[in-house]
Amino acid sequence: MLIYERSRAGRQARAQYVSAKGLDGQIAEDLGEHLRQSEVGLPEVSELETVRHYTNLSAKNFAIDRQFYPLGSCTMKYNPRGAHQVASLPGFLNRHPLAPDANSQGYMACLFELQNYLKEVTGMQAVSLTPMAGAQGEFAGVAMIRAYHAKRGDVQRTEILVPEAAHGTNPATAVMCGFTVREIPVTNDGDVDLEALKAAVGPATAGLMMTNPSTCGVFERQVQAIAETVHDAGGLLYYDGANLNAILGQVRPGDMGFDVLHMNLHKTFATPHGGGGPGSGPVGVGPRLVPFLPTPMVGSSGGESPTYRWLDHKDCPDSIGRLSCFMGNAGILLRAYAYARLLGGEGLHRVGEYATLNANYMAKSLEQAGFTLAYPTRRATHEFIVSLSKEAKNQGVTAMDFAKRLLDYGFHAPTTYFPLLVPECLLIEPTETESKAEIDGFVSAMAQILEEARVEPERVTTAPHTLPISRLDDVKAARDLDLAFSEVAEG
Amino acid sequence: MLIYERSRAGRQARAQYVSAKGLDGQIAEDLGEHLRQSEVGLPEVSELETVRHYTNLSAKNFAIDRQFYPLGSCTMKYNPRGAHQVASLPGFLNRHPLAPDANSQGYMACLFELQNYLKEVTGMQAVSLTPMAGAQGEFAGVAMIRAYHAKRGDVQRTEILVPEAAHGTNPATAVMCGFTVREIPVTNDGDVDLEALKAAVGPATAGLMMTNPSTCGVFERQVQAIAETVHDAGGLLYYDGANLNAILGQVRPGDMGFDVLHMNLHKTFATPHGGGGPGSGPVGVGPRLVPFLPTPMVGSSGGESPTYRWLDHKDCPDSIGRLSCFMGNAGILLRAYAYARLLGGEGLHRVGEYATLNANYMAKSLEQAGFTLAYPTRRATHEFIVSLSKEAKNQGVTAMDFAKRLLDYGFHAPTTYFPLLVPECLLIEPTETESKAEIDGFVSAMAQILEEARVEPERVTTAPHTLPISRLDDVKAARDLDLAFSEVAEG
Amino acid sequence: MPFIPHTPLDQQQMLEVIGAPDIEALFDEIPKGLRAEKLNQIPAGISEMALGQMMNRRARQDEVDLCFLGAGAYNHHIPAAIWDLVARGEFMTAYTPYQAEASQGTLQLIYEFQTMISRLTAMEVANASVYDGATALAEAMLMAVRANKRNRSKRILVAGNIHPQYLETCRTIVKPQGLTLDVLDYDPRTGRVDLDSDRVQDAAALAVSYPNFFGGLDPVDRLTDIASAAGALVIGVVNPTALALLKPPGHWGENGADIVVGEGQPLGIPMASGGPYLGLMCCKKQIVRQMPGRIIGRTVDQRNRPGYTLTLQAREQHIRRGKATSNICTNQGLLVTAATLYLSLMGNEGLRQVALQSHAGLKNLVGQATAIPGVQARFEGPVFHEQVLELPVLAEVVVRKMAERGIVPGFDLGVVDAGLDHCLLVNVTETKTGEDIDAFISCLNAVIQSEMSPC
Amino acid sequence: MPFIPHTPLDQQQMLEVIGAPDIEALFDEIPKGLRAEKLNQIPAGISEMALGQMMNRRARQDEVDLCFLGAGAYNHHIPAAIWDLVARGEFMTAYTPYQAEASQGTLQLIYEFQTMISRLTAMEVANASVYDGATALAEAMLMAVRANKRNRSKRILVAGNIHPQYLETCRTIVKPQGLTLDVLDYDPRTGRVDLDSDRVQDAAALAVSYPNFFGGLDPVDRLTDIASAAGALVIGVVNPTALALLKPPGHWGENGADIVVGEGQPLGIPMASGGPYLGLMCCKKQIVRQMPGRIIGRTVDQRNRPGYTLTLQAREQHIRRGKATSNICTNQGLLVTAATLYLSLMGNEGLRQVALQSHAGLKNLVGQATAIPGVQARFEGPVFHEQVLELPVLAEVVVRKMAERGIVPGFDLGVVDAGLDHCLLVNVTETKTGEDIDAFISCLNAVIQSEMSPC
Ligand SMILES: Cc1ncc(COP(=O)(O)O)c(C=O)c1O
Ligand SMILES: Cc1ncc(COP(=O)(O)O)c(C=O)c1O
Repeated sequence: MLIYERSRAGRQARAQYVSAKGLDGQIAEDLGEHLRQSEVGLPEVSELETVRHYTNLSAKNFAIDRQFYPLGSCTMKYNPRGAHQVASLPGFLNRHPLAPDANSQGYMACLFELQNYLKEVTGMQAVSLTPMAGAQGEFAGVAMIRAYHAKRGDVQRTEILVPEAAHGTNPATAVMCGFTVREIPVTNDGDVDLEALKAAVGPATAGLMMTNPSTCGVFERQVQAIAETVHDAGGLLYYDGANLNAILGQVRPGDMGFDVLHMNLHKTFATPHGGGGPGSGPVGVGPRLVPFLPTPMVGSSGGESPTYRWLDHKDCPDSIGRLSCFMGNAGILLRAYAYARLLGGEGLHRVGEYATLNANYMAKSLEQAGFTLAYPTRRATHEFIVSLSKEAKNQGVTAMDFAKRLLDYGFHAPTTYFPLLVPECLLIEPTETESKAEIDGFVSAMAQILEEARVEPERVTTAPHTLPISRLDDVKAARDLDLAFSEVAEG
Repeated sequence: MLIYERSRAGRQARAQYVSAKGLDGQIAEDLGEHLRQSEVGLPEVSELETVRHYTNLSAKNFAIDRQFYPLGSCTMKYNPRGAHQVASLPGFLNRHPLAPDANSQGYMACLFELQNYLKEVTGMQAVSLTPMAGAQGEFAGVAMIRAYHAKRGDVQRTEILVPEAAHGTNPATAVMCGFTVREIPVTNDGDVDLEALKAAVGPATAGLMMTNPSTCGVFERQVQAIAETVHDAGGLLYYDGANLNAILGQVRPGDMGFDVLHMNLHKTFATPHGGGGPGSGPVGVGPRLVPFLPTPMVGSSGGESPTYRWLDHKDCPDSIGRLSCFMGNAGILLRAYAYARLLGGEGLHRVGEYATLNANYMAKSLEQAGFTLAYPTRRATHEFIVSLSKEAKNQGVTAMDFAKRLLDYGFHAPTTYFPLLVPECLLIEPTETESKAEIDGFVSAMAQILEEARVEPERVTTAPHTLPISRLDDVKAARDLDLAFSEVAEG
Repeated sequence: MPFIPHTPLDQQQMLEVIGAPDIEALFDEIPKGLRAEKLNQIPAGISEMALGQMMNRRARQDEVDLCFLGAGAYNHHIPAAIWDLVARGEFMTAYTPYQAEASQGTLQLIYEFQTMISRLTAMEVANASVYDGATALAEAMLMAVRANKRNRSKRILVAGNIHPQYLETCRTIVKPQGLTLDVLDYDPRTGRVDLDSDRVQDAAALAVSYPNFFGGLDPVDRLTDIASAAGALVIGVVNPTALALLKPPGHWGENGADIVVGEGQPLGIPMASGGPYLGLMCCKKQIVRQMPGRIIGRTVDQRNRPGYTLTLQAREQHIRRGKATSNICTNQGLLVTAATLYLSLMGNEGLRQVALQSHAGLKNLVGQATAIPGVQARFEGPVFHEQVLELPVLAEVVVRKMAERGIVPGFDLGVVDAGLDHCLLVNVTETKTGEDIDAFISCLNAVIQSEMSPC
Repeated sequence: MPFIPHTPLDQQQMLEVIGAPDIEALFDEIPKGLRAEKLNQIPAGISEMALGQMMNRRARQDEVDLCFLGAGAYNHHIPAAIWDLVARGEFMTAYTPYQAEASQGTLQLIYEFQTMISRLTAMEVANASVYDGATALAEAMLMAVRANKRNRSKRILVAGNIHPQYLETCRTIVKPQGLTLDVLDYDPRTGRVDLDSDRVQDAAALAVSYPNFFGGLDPVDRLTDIASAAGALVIGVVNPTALALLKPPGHWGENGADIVVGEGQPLGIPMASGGPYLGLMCCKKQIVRQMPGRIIGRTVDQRNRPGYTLTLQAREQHIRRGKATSNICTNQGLLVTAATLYLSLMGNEGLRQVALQSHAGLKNLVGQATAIPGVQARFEGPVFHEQVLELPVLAEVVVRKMAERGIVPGFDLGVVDAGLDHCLLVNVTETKTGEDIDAFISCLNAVIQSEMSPC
């Protein structure tokens, strides 16, 4: 039932009325032709109805706080409540984004320190925190590559190279930045096809975007050769840091030869994903791109008790500019800062270790349970791929069927059908915050589903059976577009 | 699965460690023979495991925020989140109970005003807020009656009279206060049997405890005659204010002739019930009992900007004394104060009106749906009783079966088998915060169950079917007492 | 109408079904002369926003920079996860779990709580809470009198170093049933009590506090053995945080304490002006049927799945009415939730570190304070996280002057005992940093200097 | 190991299964020379308690008594229920709802949000959010260029009284795709823009802000009609609170706006230093396939029960990669939750009262302020809850001096336009009481006096 279906004309939840009664006459005069004549169109429900409706809706979601959520490439790990609490302190929540610097020193201290931590973690020279998600970080990064070439008058570089396993945001970003995209194939081992890359680079190459570990769940071993190839051709290297969890404290993108990267704080730095956001996608750059970083950033006077101030286009005349009205997703930055402080350098290092331990253990356990790994000869990184081609062919039970059936077992499904190059694939990322017992539970559910697929496949192909709804008619959704409730259509 | 079953020896959720490492040696020396030698015995789980375990446990509860909860005599209405928020302000949460008066003026202002509001609502002369629940309020009230007679040297008054419909806390309280209990019958109309009362009173009568409206869900019409009878015999009248919601702003216990009462703020004043508490049970008294009120209370200097101070036994030498280490359930008092401010005098008045409207509408609707009201000729108050004797006899479907089957329909069950004098009864209290639509939904579920009882009674008698467990073996629970987990017993 | 969902149309339709002309008619059974006037002494309703603004002002008004008060309420760190979860509607807005099938969340949680508390105290069983530590002690006294089969006395021997407000509460609650409280003086040098067998003869129970009100540790093994030998039950009043380091009452002496109570507030519950808190209560299994309060038991459902339910209800008022073990009904359910989460998050080592760090902080403070001329520890012997300082000036003056500078230094013992009017009861928890303690010391120093200086 | 649950035994067993001697071995595919040193520039981990103490200090440090800043972020009252519910793990710790069956909570909520926003704006469809108001406008420009079938131009006409930081953001984002922004000057007397048909010829779209950056109300009907007639799409940038009182963009002129964007922050989202906020985005149904961002549709499941799902995914990067309408992936989901709860709690009348009371407060403030000699309203004409005051002294000085006294009086327009360096943009919301406004006035008065006084 929709909140609108609970609405009754004339009902009022008056505790939220600020008693502006009696101003009505005046406002019509003040606004004249601007006065709204039509209904505002909101539901009219009581406070209890609101609370009950949305509490009950929330119960229909899977979430980290309720389920194991091994969604590959998404790093669904525990979001410490302590980080949420400190970011929610009234002093931070009530701070206006345009407050004078004198009233912003506490907040800016956190941001300045976070900039430094991210430099350390990535091996980059400078960091701007302002991008509001991974994709915006990518935009900032590729826009900086564009600005770099433009500044040098190197205007024929119109192409961005992207390995075929790349996340969809990579090619989409390149296009948003005015480039054309050329995809580079990946070998059977999950590495970039170096020969193909060599053939593709040239005077039109503005840069290459890649993640390492790749979305195949393996570490790109030839990364140094790739960097050399692109650099030699005059291009720059972009690192998609969405998978940073895998290598936190183990290897740094800056050391691998990347010129620019973004990070997903809502993944590696454990800020909650919120059912679709908000995120935060800071960018870090090597020496060549420092002048182009997006503004604002936080600068420090240095010294024992530093004072902080905003750096804007006056300080950074070559900056690609501003990416949001204010300063990105500030509250997410505070959470990430809190997370870094809770863990410290040593703790961040352990994240990479245990994320990798969990993934390798899980991969091996699934292999022992009879599943086919996409890259059986490789180490898993923080994630790995299982291919269900065999099961799809033999029992007619697809990766999607496994995914749906897992929901019945109380586990969120892994990422399905991504990367596109592995057929019937599940991309599985357990993260470091899950226990061995939880992983064992998942593996045994997978094994049971495999058994079900043998003895009663329709139990799997018609799953889920225990959730509020069964599989939805997506074709109807796109064909008979119903994007907003209308009482009339209901009648 | 129990949290202990998730525990693994040696696991540590270190974000909560306050780094007292290295002090261990010293402490053994400091404490000597006092040092604990045995295991502390707590579960060893990660923060995520704690969060997930208890989030998932919470999902197994019914609650106001999720379901209609028409539990008679319990007044399960909306608990405004705004009241919770203001009581949770750091300044209030961090205030130590023994903080100097100079650092307590904000808090004491709220309490002083609340004392006054409760006087107004009850028509009493003075109020003490310290009792921590209804039962403790009853204790305070009856202890005051005892102190009153004792002070007058009237020591032969050893008996407290209680109508048979009374809540169990009433006789239990009388006994705790050193009295014997005599029960007074109730007529078929739900009123006290006035003749029986007249026969029962005498020189041994210390007082009478009653609720009005009674737990039969009707207003005791002879209340003035009852008061006269008891007063004439030298006894005092105690009002069990657990049902105050019914008459808020409509009629005041003080005006009915009561000498002392308690209120359940966790009912009438909408403070959340917390799965079993905390509550708060302030007491109010007429002129004769003022000197005996429990301490502490808040006194005011009066005037334009008053200062407040604690009144204790020095100010109130005849007080029955202190009822808790500090000042009762302070946080609940703040919530009740907030609630009173949100509603104001007019809003509190409306509570009584709409609680009564809802109950009468629901009673009439159920009657029209074929149910038998216990007191069909009477107005319902804020609650009313349905008797299922007929259904129990004809279909073998009891009040308990209806209660359990309602859970499957997504409604919490009404109170069952209370008061004891009505067979197969459901005591139903919708409260004012529920909408007509919700009530209609409940009535139609009841009607459907009635139909089920006719066509497939076992569907009802084996309910619930949709909850995490079915009916429990209570006999085994009491016989094979298992009150704490033990790993050994599991093995 | 805040929180009332009725539209005019709803109201009209409902009155039609009832067959009443208006809402007023629904009150026609109330004698006319009794109908109330408007509630004029209660101000008009305000918006949630206005309420928030006013309450914010009042809350701010009461804030202090640092507070070293203990005396029964302790300022421990509360992990963020706790109240985020406790405040979930499913916990906060549920009733007492009468319908077990619809309350397994709360019921299982209480069973886990009972397990945690009984292990922490080394007792066999724990209940689901009573109101607070003080009423828990009063209930324990009443219970002891009921449970003591060797001895029908109504005299309770109480250590004189128990929290004085516990003692007052017990007086209020146990007097009407004819119990007498016989207070054992404490040794003025150590602040501790001792006992000889004569004194305990013919007493129903002995109640001792561990730590005692002064933070000191009484000889509980000895006291337990002497009392037990004389046929008295032993009631221990404990601080649950302290038990991470101290000998649990179940292991006192030969046979352990019989009943254990305590204030659960240190376990994740804010000080909040004194409540709501959490009365802990445990006992030996053989006397569980005399225990008041709710008890959860594990059993099975019709399909043999484990489940949790209220059990031994024949002790309770709603079943036994006048014959119940107590009149308690509503208790401190939500605080049980908080304490359970706290103990789960801390685990053995976390709780131990809280206790250790608190203890270390107190030692630091006392060490520095006693270096101030004229300041000394009032009592000898081991303590846990709280101690009495004797000052060269009135404690009342020190409290007032330090509070004016934003530091509440502790509890002025002159309030409860004129003979201790130069004594300050000081508590340190893990929340106090080295700088906090230094600030305390320099403020104390300054106040003492200014009070002692001539003229 | 904070947040890592592995015991030594777990670790050993896991390595055995893997067949690796230690964790280090799992990184053996990384070229040796690349392995990182320790993260020495990051301080050692601290406890949640220590973190809380430090962050509390920092948060307190930034507090002011009163703040009259608006300029794109507005300090409205946020009902208590909102963040209690938003912070539920089920909302806060879920991912994007890719698995519809396990995400009906979030999906239905977004569908309700789309309904609320499309009704509030009187537009046919709304999406599930983009990052913030400024990026929403940038996306709208890109969308307009894609969607405008009558006109293949890449020139966007932008009202010069739009938020200057929106303009900057748009420049950054749309420039790489070759769009040009053609800024329409505003009338220096009214602060409003006007348009003649010539100027709009051959423009892909016109973007106007309602209210504009100065709080004023442009002639949106006229602007819409002229732009539409010339074949340009109309992009409205709106404040959702204002729409409780103002003509919704769907009803502007003959045909209404084509694309509507706005900052959703006023709808229950704290100011929080500028984010996370909520970019609102709506359009006419005929161009929905050009809209970026997630869109939820209602459909049915296999048993014909209604259900909600991500739809029109062929617009998005994960399906269309380089051909997507935008690269956006993660958006502002949790803020959608907050805004939906806000709109549900307020209802029509609640939102209207917020808008009315804000407006009334501004009038009160401006009325009193312009009674101070030398202070006047900078622009003529109707406004909504924000206005420009021209002062007899530099705005920068007034802001600094008033902030020192705890009142941040507004935004110094000199920062964005040297010609407005005596101008202060002042906002009032319903949270400001009469006393707050009086405090503003007397502080402003005092500062002006002291600055104007000779020597
Ligand atoms: C590999 C990779 N790159 C980029 C992104 C985009 O990040 P965001 O969703 O924060 O825009 C993601 C996230 O889904 C990702 O997994
Ligand atoms: C009529 C009546 N009296 C007394 C009580 C006891 O109140 P409490 O549970 O707060 O002790 C109740 C509550 O259940 C009640 O309904």
